[in-house]
Amino acid sequence: MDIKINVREAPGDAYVVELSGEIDVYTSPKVKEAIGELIDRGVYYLVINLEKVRYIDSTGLGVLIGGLKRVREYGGAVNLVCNNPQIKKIFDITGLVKIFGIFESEDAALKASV
Amino acid sequence: MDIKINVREAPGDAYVVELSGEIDVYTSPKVKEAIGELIDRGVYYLVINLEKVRYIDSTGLGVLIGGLKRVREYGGAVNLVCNNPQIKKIFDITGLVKIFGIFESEDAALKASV
Amino acid sequence: MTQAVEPHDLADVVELSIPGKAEWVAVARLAISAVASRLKFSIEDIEDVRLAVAEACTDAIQRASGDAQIDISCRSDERALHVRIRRQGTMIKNESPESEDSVGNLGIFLVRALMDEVEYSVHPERGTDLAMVKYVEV
Amino acid sequence: MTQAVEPHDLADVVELSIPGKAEWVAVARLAISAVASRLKFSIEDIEDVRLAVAEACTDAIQRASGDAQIDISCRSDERALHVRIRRQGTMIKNESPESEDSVGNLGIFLVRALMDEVEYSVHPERGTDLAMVKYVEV
Ligand SMILES: Nc1ncnc2c1ncn2[C@@H]1O[C@H](COP(=O)(O)OP(=O)(O)O)[C@@H](O)[C@H]1O
Ligand SMILES: Nc1ncnc2c1ncn2[C@@H]1O[C@H](COP(=O)(O)OP(=O)(O)O)[C@@H](O)[C@H]1O
Repeated sequence: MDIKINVREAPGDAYVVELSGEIDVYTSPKVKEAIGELIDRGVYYLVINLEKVRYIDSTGLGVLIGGLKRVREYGGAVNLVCNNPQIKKIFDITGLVKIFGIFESEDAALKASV
Repeated sequence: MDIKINVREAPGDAYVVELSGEIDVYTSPKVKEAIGELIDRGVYYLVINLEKVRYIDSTGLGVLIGGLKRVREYGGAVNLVCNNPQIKKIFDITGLVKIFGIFESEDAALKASV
Repeated sequence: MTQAVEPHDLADVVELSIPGKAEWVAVARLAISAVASRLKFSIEDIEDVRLAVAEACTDAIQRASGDAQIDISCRSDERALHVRIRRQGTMIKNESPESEDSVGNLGIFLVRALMDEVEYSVHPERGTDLAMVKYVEV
Repeated sequence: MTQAVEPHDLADVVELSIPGKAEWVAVARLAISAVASRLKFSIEDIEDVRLAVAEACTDAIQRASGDAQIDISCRSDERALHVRIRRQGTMIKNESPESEDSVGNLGIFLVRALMDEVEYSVHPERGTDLAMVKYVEV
């Protein structure tokens, strides 16, 4: 019923934010804070790994959109790693699939970030 | 939210009733029926495998006790296979640990049935 | 409430009331998943209902001020699950929900996409009221 | 209700009402697990509360006739979870619950063993009423 956030530096200028658990109205402020801290430190290439996320709601999507808006001001990018069909479906329905890069593996997402 | 019941013949006169899922007020009548059918057919040595049971309540315990009472009339036995600490705890609290044979593996339960 | 969203008379009723706070939405999510599992929904449909109910709760928390409870009522029979989510309270922003183009609207957008029928109203003093239906595929 | 089982005034309240039918007990079980998970209970304590609430529902179904709902009310704060399970209806057997030595009693026996405080009453015409408390270990 909670979220785990693991931030790690990747080759290049990118950072990986690995999330596990459920991203909802209760937990998404913690995700927002973690992403915000990275951007404040000047990290504009983010790979957000959702492989271990079982659930995401509109507040979670909002946090991802907010992060994307901020890094874009600096020419950065947010790439997502996602395999879960229910979560992919939500990116489809909302049209967010067109504004995020969505990849099957962290490697692919990192390659696209460089 | 349901129960799966798998009945198989074992070496000797014993039968194994393998249960998986949750045994509660809704599903225990199905377990009672399966055990009852075996006893009606003259099977008095039963190994009830609870390894895949995640949950059991008093109605489930009642079904096991009822089965034991019936086979004892014919000099039979009911041996249980159980590793789950929460389920073991319930057999402890209720004192049922003293009236059932409770074993760590199906093999051990079958050996004790012969 | 139109005729279409009216549930069956002999339907089973489950009612849940949770505090109007973010940390309790997970309880509604688990409870509605359990209710939906009792119907012959596919796993995908159960996940749709779970998200829709969670979005309705989130919307109710974000829109209405005060500490009123969120009341969720479910009526189900073999053909459909009706869920109504209500929360009393004065609206935080006094504007029609459909007029916003912020991310805040994404929640109700998702509810409309995931459920078969949706009726949604926000009243400046009376709070939020969302009724929705998901039909069991035959 | 003695002083001891009285919940805290500022406690969060969750209320659940399910049909008084065997197939709905699983919904109560999942909902109470979710509520208990919000407190600082160990996994073992959560499973104790889950079984106790399920036993209370089972008892209410088996004792009271009719199709009344089962009403579950939970009040929780950081120190304890109070749960009260009630069902209206005429008793199927008109006897005191404590006087039976059948397996039927095992359910309430388990509730008493798993929870820290329990008050239980069965009224011939008014139905069952079980209030219980589990304290968070500090
Ligand atoms: N889940 C639901 N979906 C659609 N309509 C509902 C649902 N629950 C209740 N209703 C309808 O809403 C109205 C009032 O419902 P009810 O739950 O009894 O609320 P209240 O007790 O506050 O009046 C009734 O017309 C009922 O049929
Ligand atoms: N979970 C609980 N555990 C212990 N006492 C409770 C619990 N819920 C309610 N009570 C007590 O029971 C009484 C009535 O509770 P309430 O839920 O408001 O029922 P009602 O609305 O039917 O009167 C109050 O004294 C309240 O403090």
